[in-house]
Amino acid sequence: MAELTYRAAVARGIAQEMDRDPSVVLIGEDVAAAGGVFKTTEGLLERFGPDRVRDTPISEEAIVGGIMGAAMNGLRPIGELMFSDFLATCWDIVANQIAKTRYMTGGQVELPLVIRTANGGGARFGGQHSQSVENWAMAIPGLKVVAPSTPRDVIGLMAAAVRDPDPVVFFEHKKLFASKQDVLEGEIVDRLGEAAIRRPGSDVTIVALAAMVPVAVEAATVLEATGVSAEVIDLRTLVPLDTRTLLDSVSRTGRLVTVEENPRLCGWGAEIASIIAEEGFWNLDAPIVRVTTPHIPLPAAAELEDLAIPSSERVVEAVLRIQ
Amino acid sequence: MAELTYRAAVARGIAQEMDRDPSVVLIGEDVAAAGGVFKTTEGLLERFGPDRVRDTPISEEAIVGGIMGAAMNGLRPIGELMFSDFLATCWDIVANQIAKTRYMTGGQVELPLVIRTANGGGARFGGQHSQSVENWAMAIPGLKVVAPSTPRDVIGLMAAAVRDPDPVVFFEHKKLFASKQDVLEGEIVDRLGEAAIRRPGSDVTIVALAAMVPVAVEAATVLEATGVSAEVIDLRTLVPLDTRTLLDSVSRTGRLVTVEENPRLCGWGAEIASIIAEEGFWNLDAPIVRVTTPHIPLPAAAELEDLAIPSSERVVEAVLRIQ
Amino acid sequence: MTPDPTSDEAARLAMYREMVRARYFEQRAYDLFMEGIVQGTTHLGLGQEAIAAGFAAAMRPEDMTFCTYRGHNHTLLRGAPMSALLGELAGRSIGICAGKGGSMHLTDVTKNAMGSYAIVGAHLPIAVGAAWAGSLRGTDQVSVCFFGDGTTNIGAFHEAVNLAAVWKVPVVFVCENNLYMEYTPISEMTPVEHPAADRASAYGLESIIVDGNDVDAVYAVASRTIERARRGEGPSLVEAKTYRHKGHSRADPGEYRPEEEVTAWLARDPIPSYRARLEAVDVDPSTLDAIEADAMIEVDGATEETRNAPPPAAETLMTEVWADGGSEWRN
Amino acid sequence: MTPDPTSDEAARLAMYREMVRARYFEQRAYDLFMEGIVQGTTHLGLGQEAIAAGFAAAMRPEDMTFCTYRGHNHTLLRGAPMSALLGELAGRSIGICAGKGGSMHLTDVTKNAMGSYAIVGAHLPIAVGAAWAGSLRGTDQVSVCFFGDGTTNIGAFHEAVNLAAVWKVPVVFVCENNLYMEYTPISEMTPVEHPAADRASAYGLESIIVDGNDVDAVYAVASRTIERARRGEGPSLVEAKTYRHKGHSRADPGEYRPEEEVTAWLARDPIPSYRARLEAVDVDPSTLDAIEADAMIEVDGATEETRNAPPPAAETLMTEVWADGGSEWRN
Ligand SMILES: Cc1ncc(C[n+]2csc(CCOP(=O)(O)OP(=O)(O)O)c2C)c(N)n1
Ligand SMILES: Cc1ncc(C[n+]2csc(CCOP(=O)(O)OP(=O)(O)O)c2C)c(N)n1
Ligand SMILES: [Mg+2]
Ligand SMILES: [Mg+2]
Repeated sequence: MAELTYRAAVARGIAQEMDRDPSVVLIGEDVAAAGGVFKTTEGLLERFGPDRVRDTPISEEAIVGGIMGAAMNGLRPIGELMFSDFLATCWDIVANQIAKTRYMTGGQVELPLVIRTANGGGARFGGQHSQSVENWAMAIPGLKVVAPSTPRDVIGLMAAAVRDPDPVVFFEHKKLFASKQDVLEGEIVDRLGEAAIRRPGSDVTIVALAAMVPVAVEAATVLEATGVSAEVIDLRTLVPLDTRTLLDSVSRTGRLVTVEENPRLCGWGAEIASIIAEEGFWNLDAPIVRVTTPHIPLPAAAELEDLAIPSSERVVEAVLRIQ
Repeated sequence: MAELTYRAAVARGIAQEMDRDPSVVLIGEDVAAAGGVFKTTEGLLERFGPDRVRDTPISEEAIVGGIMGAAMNGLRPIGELMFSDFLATCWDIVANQIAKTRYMTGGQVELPLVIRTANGGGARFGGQHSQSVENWAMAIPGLKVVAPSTPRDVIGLMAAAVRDPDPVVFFEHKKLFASKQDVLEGEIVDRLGEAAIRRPGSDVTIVALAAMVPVAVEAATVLEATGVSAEVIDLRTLVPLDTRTLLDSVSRTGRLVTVEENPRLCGWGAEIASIIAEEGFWNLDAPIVRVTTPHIPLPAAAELEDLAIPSSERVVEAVLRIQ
Repeated sequence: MTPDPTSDEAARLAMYREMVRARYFEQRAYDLFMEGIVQGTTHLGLGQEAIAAGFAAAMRPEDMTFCTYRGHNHTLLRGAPMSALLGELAGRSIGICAGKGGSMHLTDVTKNAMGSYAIVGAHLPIAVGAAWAGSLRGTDQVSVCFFGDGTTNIGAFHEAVNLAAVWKVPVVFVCENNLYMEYTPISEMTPVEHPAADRASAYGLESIIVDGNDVDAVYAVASRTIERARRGEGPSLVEAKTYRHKGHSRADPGEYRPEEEVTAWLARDPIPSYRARLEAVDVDPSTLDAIEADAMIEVDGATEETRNAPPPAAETLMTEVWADGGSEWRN
Repeated sequence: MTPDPTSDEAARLAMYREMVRARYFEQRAYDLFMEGIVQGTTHLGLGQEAIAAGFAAAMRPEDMTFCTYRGHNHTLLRGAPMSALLGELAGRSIGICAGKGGSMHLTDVTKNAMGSYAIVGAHLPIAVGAAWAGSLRGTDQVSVCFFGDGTTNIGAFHEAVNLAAVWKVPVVFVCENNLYMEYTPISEMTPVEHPAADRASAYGLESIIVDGNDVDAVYAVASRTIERARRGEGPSLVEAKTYRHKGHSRADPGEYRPEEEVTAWLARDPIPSYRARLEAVDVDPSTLDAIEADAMIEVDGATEETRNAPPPAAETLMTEVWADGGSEWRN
């Protein structure tokens, strides 16, 4: 048992997999000598050497194209994109090449690769370095999508992502890098597609992801005081999606509130709300409410950014609105 | 009154605006001398000259970055991306620069530009030239999104897009290029954000866009025979979204079916289903059903592509499921 | 390494055979497109066969080919079965990609034909990554990446060649300069005369230009650059001058091209000229006739197989998104 | 055009003043970041002021500046009010972008400072488009686009310079080569010695290198390339050698840089060396002292204004997504 930060868990998770499988490599900008701009890859160069841990030029298409090619030829590469906003600079390779190649070749090409990237707001970095874009990846058939909310899950889901035979986009949340948790020593391996009930409850189901999970849990604690028993579900992975856990929870609570950091339109919350509105409709006792960042770019000023990103107060208000 | 193809309507719509406003220009690959690979810009070079109608290198980032800069300095540029799939090759400029710059500069920068692109499947072009990606654009705050379903609307909405002071992504559907309609001579100008009821009905609301509109209308005709009165709404623009028409229709029908060509997850159908599940919940008499392309890349073979893209049979089946 | 065809008659005949096979195959693909059997689109390499044949001859089986939508010839000449390729163009169950890819995505990984890519530039970084993985794993593999002149103006070209040069990756970039993008001459869209060769120095690479219609010349450059890559001396960027006999794709008649230009290049057709060269060194014409006859028989056979093949089964729509063979995104 | 500073003392003093203003401003920004007043991040151009001052002096008011997150100095030197810039760094209501942009997006369109861009390479094609629009409208404007050495390896760089050359657009690309990307030396990530200058020939452009720490030299190159663009002779690509005195951003101490390298470059600080040059031509030291004192007064004033300014009003969260001033996406 050791107290571990989310940041350190990233390096531990990668190291765990590089240790066990020599075909796992890591490339990206400043990931080697510098240990990553968020210090999430610290020590990996020293431990695994420059062949397996490599700095790249500022060439995102070459980074993700490079790991795609490497995955086609016997490696299990991990590519880092410094900020998830930069997925846009290589979106063709990610969405049109990596995601579609297996299908388009009739299953000839397997792509066991992971794209890691720092996602989300709260750091006052402004509109081009703060986005939550997990919904971009979820919208693309052929990509698996992971977004852990705890240090332990970073390790377990990193292992699952690296061992998965399909391409995985792994979102590390900037706001959580400093968060801490006691984590057991030794190997940790999870399975993709399993949500976690962070807090059982009977009156309403609150679904959250990554940095919105602590927000939802905080809201649930406040709600308890007002006599509302909220169940908080941490999705952990968007693809595959654990719809069973979601449908089961709503069948017990009859109410659904989703809490997303991404902008309002076409987020994962809309997908989940739609699934429940079709398959869980007869269990619903009230409208489905989505709490999201408004449909605006993220502002830089602290006071504005804090207003934009969902807060526990907004979650509480949303839940009470449908009680 | 002249019979006009959707394809010819594109050129007429652009010409109408270039005629009236000398600051309107058009750039893209093969748009000038060749008249566009879909012949949607035929005659424009001859009519407006090489300064205003320009071929570019195969450099999508330079095309959309170029029109962004041009819009910052007094032009109202139109940029063509040959296939909407190629939005991925310049997504950073579209989603991170064009969409966010006005907000990030506190309103200093106005970007009256239009990105036109050929969208959608049905041409057996395979996974990288057949996508419906209107949901990509809808998910980005700061972009307006237009997708006409008729030749007349191509002209009216093109005019609205070009005259709009904000960036607009204009999706022209490949499957509709050959479709014909009698269109009045003279200027046609619509407003963004107004859906059209293509067929009034009382039992169910079917919401569709672009090439899915004729599919929905065909389904409604079949349903009528079975005694089900379906109202078909053509969204025409996704942003701004005409939620009033949607909520009003569902308040009358009590049932909602969306028909999307994009892959299943996080499409505009999910957004609309979620809006209704929150704001129209008490009017709903049945689950909300989304008919979409499955969450797969589009296959090339005719038989497979036809199975993938929503058909009127699938829409009928979906509607009957909730009667 | 492979015997030097320029001194080895058998190898020269082999290159002749490969060019003829590619030629007949693509001519048939065109006819079948006009007939409506081939679906969607085709981008033919008619006239560019010497580049495919020269490089294929210089490659080892384990070397990897990455090409574009205009890569029918490259995929075929790495050894992919003709009927599976034609079947793919026609969207049949026998297609090399089970009918899912179509003409722009011909792939045969068993022959290290690592894919045809339909979005300009995307496959260059992919080819770099595959080559890098080979060198890391000590496989001695080389990647050969084919693309067009217009591709030299897209960002991915720049990023890929730069990374390959910085990492000294064993990849050979081959620009097939056929003078045109789709309908626009490359000369109007590039500020330098040689879109690839004049960019080589930007990456510290040698400027290499070869007559893409002379299969012997292509072979020589191919073996030189491939062996350089194999020795660990890094990438090369080759510009092969050539011309496509037909339009850009589908039924495009290519009327945007000056007639004299077309005639001049048709006169430089790589196949008859190579036949003449072989005859000049006393190759028996009947040998060459036999090669041509065999190729036609192969094409006819593939055509029959394709005509008789059923479309893909409906169930296959939902297969092969994931490695488990399926497409499930939920439980 | 502007008087030639190298022969005009007033103009030289003006350039000195601008360098000093930029220096004091960014030093203060650093102190305020350490104090927690400046939020998020800052990327300082300390040590690179001569490039900003030399170009700003050679530009006409209507000429347009496009720069990066490391563009505080460029935006200031085009005339943006210092308090509005500092207020933006601190996320206050008085910020030039109303607090919405932050340090990476400083913009003042009234001064034709057309924006600071935070994603590497993106602003190059934008600068090209703005310059093209100017020439189409006959405004005689020139775009000057500043970026770093690491930016020469991203696709947008290649696409933008190529398009500018093909269209002969009036834009000057200025690569501020400070030897480092974030923490990685550019020399390790580029196969050529001069990441920008050695790429110029790939676009048919002259290779231009200038001492970025010598404001007179920068001014000379700036006026030559800007006037060339204004004459309609097309773009230029300038590589200015320089060095950043501090780390990449925020509190980065820059320890990845060899000490001798740092000391050597600090000894080539563009400001004291220019002061020495001016004194050598008999500029009265008290004149220079006065310039420095005035700059410090301006910075102190801006600091006070910023400290006293309120944060942006909550209502502004939802404004200025659209030209109508609002953010409504539905009716
Ligand atoms: C990024 C991108 N932009 C545009 C296209 C459309 N397109 C397909 S082929 C082509 C021309 C390519 O020219 P070149 O690179 O010379 O190859 P060639 O077709 O001549 O073999 C274009 C513009 C594309 N497929 N991808
Ligand atoms: C596309 C993209 N990739 C990565 C980054 C992260 N990043 C910000 S600055 C920087 C280094 C840029 O180096 P250079 O171009 O030399 O400019 P400098 O910071 O030295 O002025 C990087 C990698 C980014 N902002 N955009
Ligand atoms: Mg070509
Ligand atoms: Mg630098």
